[in-house]
Amino acid sequence: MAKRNPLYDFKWCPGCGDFGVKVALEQALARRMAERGESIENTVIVAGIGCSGNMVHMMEGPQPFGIHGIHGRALPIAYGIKSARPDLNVVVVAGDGDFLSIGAEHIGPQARRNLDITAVVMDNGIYGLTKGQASPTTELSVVTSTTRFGKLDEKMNPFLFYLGVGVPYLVSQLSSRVKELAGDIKTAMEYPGFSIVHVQSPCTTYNDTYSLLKGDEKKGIEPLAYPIGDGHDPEDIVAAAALVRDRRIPIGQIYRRAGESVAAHQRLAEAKARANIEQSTVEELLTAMTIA
Amino acid sequence: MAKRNPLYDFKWCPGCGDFGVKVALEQALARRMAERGESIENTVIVAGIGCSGNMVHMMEGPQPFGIHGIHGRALPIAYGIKSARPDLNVVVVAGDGDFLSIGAEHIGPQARRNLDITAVVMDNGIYGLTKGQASPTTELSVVTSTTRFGKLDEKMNPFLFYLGVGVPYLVSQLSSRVKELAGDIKTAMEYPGFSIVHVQSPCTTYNDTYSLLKGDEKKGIEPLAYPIGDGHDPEDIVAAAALVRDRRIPIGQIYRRAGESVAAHQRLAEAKARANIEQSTVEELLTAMTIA
Amino acid sequence: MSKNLVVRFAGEGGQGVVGGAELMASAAAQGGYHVLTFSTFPSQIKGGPAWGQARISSEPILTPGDYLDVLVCQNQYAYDANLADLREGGLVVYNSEEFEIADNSRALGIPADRMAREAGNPLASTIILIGAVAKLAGVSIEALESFITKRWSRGRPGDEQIVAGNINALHMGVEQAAKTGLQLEDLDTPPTHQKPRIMIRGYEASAIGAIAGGVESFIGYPISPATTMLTYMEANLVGKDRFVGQASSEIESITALIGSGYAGKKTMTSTAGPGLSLMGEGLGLAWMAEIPLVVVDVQRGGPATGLPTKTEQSDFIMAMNPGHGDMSVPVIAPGSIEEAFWASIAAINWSERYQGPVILLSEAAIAERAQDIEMPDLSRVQTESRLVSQGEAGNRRYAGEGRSPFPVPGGPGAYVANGSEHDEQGDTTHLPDIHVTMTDRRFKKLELLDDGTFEAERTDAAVVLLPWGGTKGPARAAWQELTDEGVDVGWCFTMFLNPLPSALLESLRGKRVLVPELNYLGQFATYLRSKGINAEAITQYTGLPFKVADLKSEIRRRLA
Amino acid sequence: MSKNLVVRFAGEGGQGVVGGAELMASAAAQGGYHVLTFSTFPSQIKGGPAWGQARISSEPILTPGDYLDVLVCQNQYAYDANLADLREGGLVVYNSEEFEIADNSRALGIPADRMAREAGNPLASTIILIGAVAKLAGVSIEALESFITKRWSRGRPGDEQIVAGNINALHMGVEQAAKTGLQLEDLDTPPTHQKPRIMIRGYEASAIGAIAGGVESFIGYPISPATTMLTYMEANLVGKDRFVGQASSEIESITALIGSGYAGKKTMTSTAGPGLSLMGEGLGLAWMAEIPLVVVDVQRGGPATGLPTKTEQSDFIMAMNPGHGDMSVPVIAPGSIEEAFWASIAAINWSERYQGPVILLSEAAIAERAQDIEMPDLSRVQTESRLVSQGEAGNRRYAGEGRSPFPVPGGPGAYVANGSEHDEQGDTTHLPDIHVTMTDRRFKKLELLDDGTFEAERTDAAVVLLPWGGTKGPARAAWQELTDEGVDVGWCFTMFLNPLPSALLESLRGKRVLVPELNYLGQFATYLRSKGINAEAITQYTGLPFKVADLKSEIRRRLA
Ligand SMILES: Cc1ncc(C[n+]2csc(CCOP(=O)(O)OP(=O)(O)O)c2C)c(N)n1
Ligand SMILES: Cc1ncc(C[n+]2csc(CCOP(=O)(O)OP(=O)(O)O)c2C)c(N)n1
Ligand code: SF4
Ligand code: SF4
Ligand SMILES: [Mg+2]
Ligand SMILES: [Mg+2]
Repeated sequence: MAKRNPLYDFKWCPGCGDFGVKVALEQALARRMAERGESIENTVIVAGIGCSGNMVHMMEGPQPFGIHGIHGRALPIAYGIKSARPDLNVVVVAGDGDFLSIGAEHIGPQARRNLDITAVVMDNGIYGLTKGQASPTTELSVVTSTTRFGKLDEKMNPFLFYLGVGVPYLVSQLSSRVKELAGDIKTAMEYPGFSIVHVQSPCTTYNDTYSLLKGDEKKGIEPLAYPIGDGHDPEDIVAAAALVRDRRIPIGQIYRRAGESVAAHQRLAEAKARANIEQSTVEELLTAMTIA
Repeated sequence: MAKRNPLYDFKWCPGCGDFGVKVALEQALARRMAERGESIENTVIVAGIGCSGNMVHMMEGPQPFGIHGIHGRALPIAYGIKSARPDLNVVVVAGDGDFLSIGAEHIGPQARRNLDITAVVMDNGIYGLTKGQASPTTELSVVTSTTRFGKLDEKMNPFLFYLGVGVPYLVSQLSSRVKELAGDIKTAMEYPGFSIVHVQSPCTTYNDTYSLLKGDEKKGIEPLAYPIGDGHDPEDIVAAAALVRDRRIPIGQIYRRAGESVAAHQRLAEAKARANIEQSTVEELLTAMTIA
Repeated sequence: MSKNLVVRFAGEGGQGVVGGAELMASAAAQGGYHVLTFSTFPSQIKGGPAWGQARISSEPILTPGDYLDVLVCQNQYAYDANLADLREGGLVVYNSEEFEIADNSRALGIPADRMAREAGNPLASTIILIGAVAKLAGVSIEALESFITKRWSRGRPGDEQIVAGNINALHMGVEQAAKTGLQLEDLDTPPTHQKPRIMIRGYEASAIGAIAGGVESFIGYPISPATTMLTYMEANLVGKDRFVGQASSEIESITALIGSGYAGKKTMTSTAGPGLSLMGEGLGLAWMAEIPLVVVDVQRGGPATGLPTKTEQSDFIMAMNPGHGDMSVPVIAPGSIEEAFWASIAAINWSERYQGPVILLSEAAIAERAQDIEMPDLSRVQTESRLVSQGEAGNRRYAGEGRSPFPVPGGPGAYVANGSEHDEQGDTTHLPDIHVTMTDRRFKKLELLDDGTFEAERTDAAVVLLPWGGTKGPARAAWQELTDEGVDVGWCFTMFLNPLPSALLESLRGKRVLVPELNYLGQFATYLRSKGINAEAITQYTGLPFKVADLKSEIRRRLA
Repeated sequence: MSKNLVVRFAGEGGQGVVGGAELMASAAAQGGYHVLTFSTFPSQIKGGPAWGQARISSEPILTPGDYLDVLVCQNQYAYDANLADLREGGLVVYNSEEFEIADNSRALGIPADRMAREAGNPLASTIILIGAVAKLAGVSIEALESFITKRWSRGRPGDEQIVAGNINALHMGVEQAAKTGLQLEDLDTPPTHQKPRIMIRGYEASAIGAIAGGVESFIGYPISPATTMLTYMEANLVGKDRFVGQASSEIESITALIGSGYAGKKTMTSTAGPGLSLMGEGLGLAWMAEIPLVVVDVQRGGPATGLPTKTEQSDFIMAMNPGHGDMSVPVIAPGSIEEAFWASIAAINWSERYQGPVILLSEAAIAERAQDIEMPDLSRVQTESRLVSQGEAGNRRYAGEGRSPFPVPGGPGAYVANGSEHDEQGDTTHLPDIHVTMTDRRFKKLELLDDGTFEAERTDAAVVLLPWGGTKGPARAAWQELTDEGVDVGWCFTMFLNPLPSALLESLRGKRVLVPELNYLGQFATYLRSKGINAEAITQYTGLPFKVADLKSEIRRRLA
C-alpha cells in the first residue's frame, strides 16, 4: 500500500510493465465502486509471489483487502475466499511463473467449478524476482541463467492451456494499453464465472520484449501482438484454438463460453434449494444415534 | 509381482477394467522385448497411487523394474529416471485421480520437454482405492460420497487438456479391447517423445460405465465410445480439438504432432554438442579462482 | 457369569467381516451392553487379510480386548493368523465350505453361505454366524430378535419377509451351536443406564464436534482414514451459508482454508500423513499471516504412502513443526470417542482465540471405532469466535504484542495478510527489528492457549504413566490393573499436547515419566525431554493398538 | 598499523553497493590480504535498503566484522541506518549529490556519479569511492592499480582505455580523500602465503564440492538464496552423461531426484525453506523406498515466504523430520566456506552409503559470502558410491537388517521401490511384523553414519560452547577472545548434526552446553536436550549473523 506506507520500500524497475497493469487495475476498481456504490473493502486482491505479486502492496488510492500468500497458490486461496464469501469481489494478480509453472495445477479446478473470480496474469516470459530464469512462457532457445544452451523446452502456449482446461472467459491484453486493459479487467470482474485477463507485461531488466510485441519498423521486426479481427467468433472454442495456435499474440477477447454462465456458488445454492435440505442441529445429529 | 509373490495379496475387484490393461501392457512389453532383444530389466514401470497403480505389483511373467511412489507424482519420477538414464524404457501407469487431479501439474512440463516416456492412464471416472469419490473425469451431476447434490464441477475433458498443454502424441482406447490396446501401448513406447495412452477402464464397484461406453441396444443407450473415422487428420491440432470437444469418447489416434519428434534427451545432447562444451575437472574449476 | 465377550470375525476384505462385528456390537448395544469395535483391513477394495472385532461387556470398555472368546474365521489363513489371539478355552466358528478343522472339541464348522443361499436369503450368512456366536456365549437371543426386527423395519414393502428371514437365519445359527453342546460362560446381564446413550463412530464424534464448534467451511481431499470425515461433512454440513468442497489436492485444501479463514469463517479440513506432508508450506503461511484454521490429521502408518489403513501415532513431531522456519503449531489429540467430540470444539476455539492454525491429531483406531457412549452434555459446549475488528485499529492488523482485532473483508481495516515478513498493516518489510517484533508477537499468542485440562491421579508416585491420543485406552486399562495389583504408578493424561498445560508440565518435573506411544521414535517422549522432563517412551509400531497385557508387562519391566 | 579494515557500502538495491564491497575485497585479496564479504539486500531488483561489507585483514578472518572503519553511504537513509555500526574514530564517505553531512570533521562528501559522468566513465563511480576509501585507510594504491589492470585486461578491443579510465577514476577518489587530510591508521602489510589461495563464494564451494563428490544429476527450482547453486550447475555440470534441469516446482524437483537416485545416479537439488516445506512427502518416499539423494537447503528467514534474502538457521527441526511418520533424515551443516566444499562430498557419501536422503543445511550468509581460502587439498577427497547389486540377492532389495545391494535398472534384481510398506522385493504388504522389520531396517542404516568428525578444545571446562552452521565464525571469534581474557569455556563444533557423532554426544554429557543459533526456538539446543544434554540456546532472529561483541557479552552473562 505504497502511498500510505513510506516504510514500505518495494520498487519495480523503471519501465516495468507492471506499472501499467497497476494503473489499469486501480481504474477498473474505481469505476466498479462508482457504478455499484460498492465499498472498496468489498474487494480482495490475492497476490502470487513475484515482482508482479507485489502489486497488492503497490496499489494506491482507496485500499482493498489483500492477501500475499505463497508461491503459486493465489488461485486456491481465492477459491477459499470466494466459496466462503460469495459476496466479495475477488481478483488474483500473479506472474507467469507463479500462475503457469508451480501454480498451473490450480487453473483447471477453478475453471471446472466456474469459480466467480478474475485472474490478472502478468506475463513477462521470465522469473523476474529471482533475477531472470526461464519461465514456461520463455521462448524456445532463449538463453537465461537456467538455460545456458538456450531454452530446450518448448514455450507454453498459455491461451491453448486455458482453453484446454476449460477456462470459460479469456481476454488477452498488453500492459501498455492501460485504458483498454482497465476496461477488460472491469468487464471480466462482471463476468459471473472464472475469467482470466492475460497481460503481456514486459520485464525491462531480464526480458525486455516491448519491441518484439509492438514490432519495430526500422529494425524490420513484425509486431508479435496484433488485434483480434471482427471475424473471430469468441464463442467458438475451435475457432479460438485456431486463433491462438501460432506464436503470435492476439489481443482482445479470445474466448467466452456460449450460453449463460452459472458461477460455482450459484450452482451450489441451487442444488441445495432443489434438495431442499436443512442444517440439522448438533442435538438432532446426536439423537439420531440414540440406542433405543 | 503377483505370481512370484504369494504373500502379496492385493486384488482388483471382479470385472475391474484394469485387468485388461494389465494383459495389454504385458503383451506390449513382451513384443517389444522380442523385437529388440531388449531385456525386461530395461523397462521401468512408474506407478501412481490408486487401484490402477497396483498394476506394478500385479504384472506377471518376466518382471520389469518398478517404482510405486506417492500420489500424483509418477510423471516427475519418470522425468528423473529418463533424464538420468535415457537408455531405459519408462512407462507410467496411473489413474484419473492420480494423473489428472493431484498430478495434473506435471503433464504440461513433460509435454514441453517432450520427455520420451509413455503414460498409460486408467480412467474410470472415480477414485477407486479410496472407495468412490468424484474424480475430475466424473460426469457432471453424478452422485458420489463427496458429491451429495450431484457433481457440481464440470467434467474435465482429458483430451482437450492434453492438447492444451502440448502433449505431442495422444491415443484413446478401451480396456476391454486388449489386443488393440497392446498395440497402442507398444507403438506409443516407440514414439520418440511424450506419449499418452488414455484408457477407459471402468470401475465395476463404484462407477460401472461398461454399458455407457459400449451402449446398450435393449436399454436404448447410445455407445459413448466410437471409433475415430479415417476422415480425421491426427496431425491437425484444431481438427483434434474439434474431434474431442463433445462428451463422446473417440477411440484411436487423436493427435500426433506433425514433423519429426525430438525427445528431450536428444535436444540436450545436440545442444551440448553444438556448444562443444567439456566437463571441467574440480581442479580446473578451483584453479580458475586462484588469486594471482 | 462372564463380564466380557470378545468376538473376532476374520477373513478377506469384501467378506463382511467388519460388518459382522459391527452388527453384533449394535445388537448388543441395543440389548443394553457396552460395546466397542475395532477392525483392520488392507488398502484395497476386495481381498486381503481383514478382521473386525466386537467387545461386549456389562461394564464400561476401554479397549477392544486383548484376547478372543470366540474367533469366527472364513478361511484357513484367517484361522492360522488369528488363532494366537484366542484365549484359552475360547471357541472357534469357521466356514466349513472353505476349510476343515480336524479337532472339533473347541471348534464349530458352519457352511453359512450355503445355508443362507438354501434359505433363499444369501445376504444372511453373517446373521447365521452371529446366531451361533450368541448361543455359544449365552447372549440373549430375544435381544437379537428385537434388534433384527427394529433394524429391518424401515417402513418399506417387504420389511416383514426380510425380518422373518433374518430371524430364521439367526435361529439356524443358534441350532448349529446348540447341536455341538459347546458353551462358554454366560454373559453377564446388561447394566441399567440412567442417561441416554448413543452408538457413534470416532469420525462422527470429530465431525459433530466440529459442527458444535461452529465450523462453517470444510474443504478436503480424499485419503484413508480421513475420507469418512469429509464425506460426513458433505452429507451433514449443508446449511445455507455453509460450504463443503472436495479439493483437487491437499495443497489446494490447505491454501483454500487460508482463504476461508482470512474471509472470516471457521474452517477445517481432514487429512492423513501424506496430506499433512503437503501442507507444510501452507501451515507456515497460516502461522505467519495469523489465519485461524483447523487441520484434522487422522494418523495412519507412515512415512510416505506407508500403511494407509493401519493405526499409528507417528505424525506428532511434524504436526508441531510442519514447515520451515520458526513455528510451533498448537496440537490437540483426543484419547477417546467422547474426547474426539470435545477436541474438535477445543481446536476451533484455540484457532479463533490465537488467530492461527491448530492441528487435531486423530488416529485410524479412533476414527473407525464404533462405541456406545453417554449422550454428550451439550449444555457444556462453549464456543469462541475471533475478536473481529470494528475499525478501531484502522488497517494495523498486526499491531501490538500478541493477538489484535481481526479485520474481516467487506468490513473496516483493509490490510494485507502477508506470508512474507511484514509491518503492522501487512506490507512486506525485512528490517531486523520488525522480524524480531513480529516473531515475538506470533509466539506470544501461544500464551493464550494455556487453559488445557488434564487428568492426574496418584500424583505422589515417583513414576507417572503419561500416554497420549488413542493409547489412553489400553494405558488406562493397564494402569488400573497394575494399581489393583498394588503397583504404585501415577496417571496423567491431556489431549492438549502443544502447548502443554504449564501446570501439568510442572507436576512432571523431577518424576520419571513413562510414555506409551504407537511410533518408533518415541515422538512425544522426545518432546517432553526437550522440555526437561525425564521421559522415556514405550513404543510399538505394528500398525495395531497396544494390548493391555503387553503394556502391563513392559511397565513392570521398566519398574523392575 | 591496524590489522583490519572494515568497509561498508550502503545505499539502495541497484546502486552497486554489494559490487563495491566485492570489488574492494577482490582487489585487497589480490594484494595479498585476507578478505571476507557480507551483504544484505531486500527481495526486489531495484531499490530498498541494501549494503555490502568487506573486511580486509592481515590475519585470517572469521567474520565480516562488527564495526566499521569506513562507512560509504549513497543516501540519507543509508547514513542514518548504518551510522550506529561505525566504530569510534571511523570515517564516513557519502554521496554529496544526494545529501549533506553538516559536521565534516569525520566525513567526506564526494559527488562520485557526477565526477564519473564528467570523466566520461559513468560506470566508474564505485571505483572513485574505492580510491577514496583506500587513501583514507592507507591501502596500497599500487596494489589497486595492478588489480584494475588485471581485471579489465580481457583481451578485448578497448581494454586499454577502460583500464586507463578506471585507474584515473581511482586517483580522482584518492585526491578527494587526500584534500581532506582525514586519515585512519595505515593497514598492516599483507601476510605472505605459502599455499596457493583462491577467492570463492559459498555457493561455489558447495557446488564444486558436489562435483568433487561425483554428483551426476542436479534438478532444481529457482528460489533465493539457492538459485545461484542451480545456475552454477547449469553452467558447470555439463559433461556428456551429466544432467541439470529446471523443474516446474520443488515437488517436481524432489520426486525427479527420487527417479534419478532410483536410476542409479548421484543426484542433488538446491532449495530454500519454502521449497523444503514442499518436499516433505517426497523426502518421506526417499526414506521409505531407500533412495539416495541430497537436498541442499540454503536457509533464509522463515516461515512461509518469510525473509527471502536474509540469513537464518531456522530449518533444522524440519530438516530432520520433513514429513509425517517415523523418519530421521541425516543432516550436515557446514560452518565455513572450506567446510561447504567438504560438506557436499560428505553428504553425497552418506546418501550413497546408507541409501537414503541427506539434507545439507547451508545459509544465505554462507552461500553469498565471498572469501579467500587456501586451495582445498584435493588429495584428501574420498568419494563413495552405493553398493550395487550384481544379482546376488535376486529381487530381494529390502532383505536383511540394514543396507543391502542396490539393483540398478537395466541390471539384475528387478524389484519395486515402494513408498507403501513392503516386503523384501518391494511388494506392498501391511502385515504387522513386516512393518516392524522394515522400520527397524530403515533406522539401523543410520548406524553406518557414525563417522562424523568434530572439533573439541578445552574439553575439561564445565561449560562448552557448541554453535552450528555459519554461527561457527562469530562463535569461534568470541570464544578466542574470551579464552584470551581468561574465561574458561570449552569449544565443540561439528557439521554432522544428525546423526551426531556418538563420541561428541558422550563428551557433552554432564556439561553445560551453550548453543548460539540464529532462530527463535533454539532448535539445535532443543534437539540436544531431547538427547539428554543440558543445552541452552543463545538465539538471535534479526535476519543477520551474530556480532562477536554481542555473543561475548551474552556468554559472559550466562556464565555470571
Ligand atoms: C515455493 C517457492 N518456490 C520458489 C520461490 C522463489 N520465487 C519467488 S518469485 C518466483 C517466480 C517469479 O516469477 P513470476 O511468477 O513470473 O513473477 P515475476 O517476478 O516475473 O513478476 C520464484 C521462483 C518461492 N518464493 N516459493
Ligand atoms: C497425498 C495423498 N493424498 C491422497 C491419497 C489417497 N488416495 C489414494 S489413491 C487416491 C485416488 C485414487 O483414484 P485414481 O487415481 O483414479 O485411481 P483408481 O483407484 O481409481 O484406479 C487417493 C486420493 C494419497 N495416497 N496421497
Ligand atoms: S525485474 Fe522485471 S518484472 Fe521485476 S520489477 Fe524489474 S522489470 Fe519488473
Ligand atoms: S474399486 Fe474399482 S478400480 Fe478399484 S479394483 Fe475395484 S473395480 Fe477396480
Ligand atoms: Mg514473470
Ligand atoms: Mg480412478
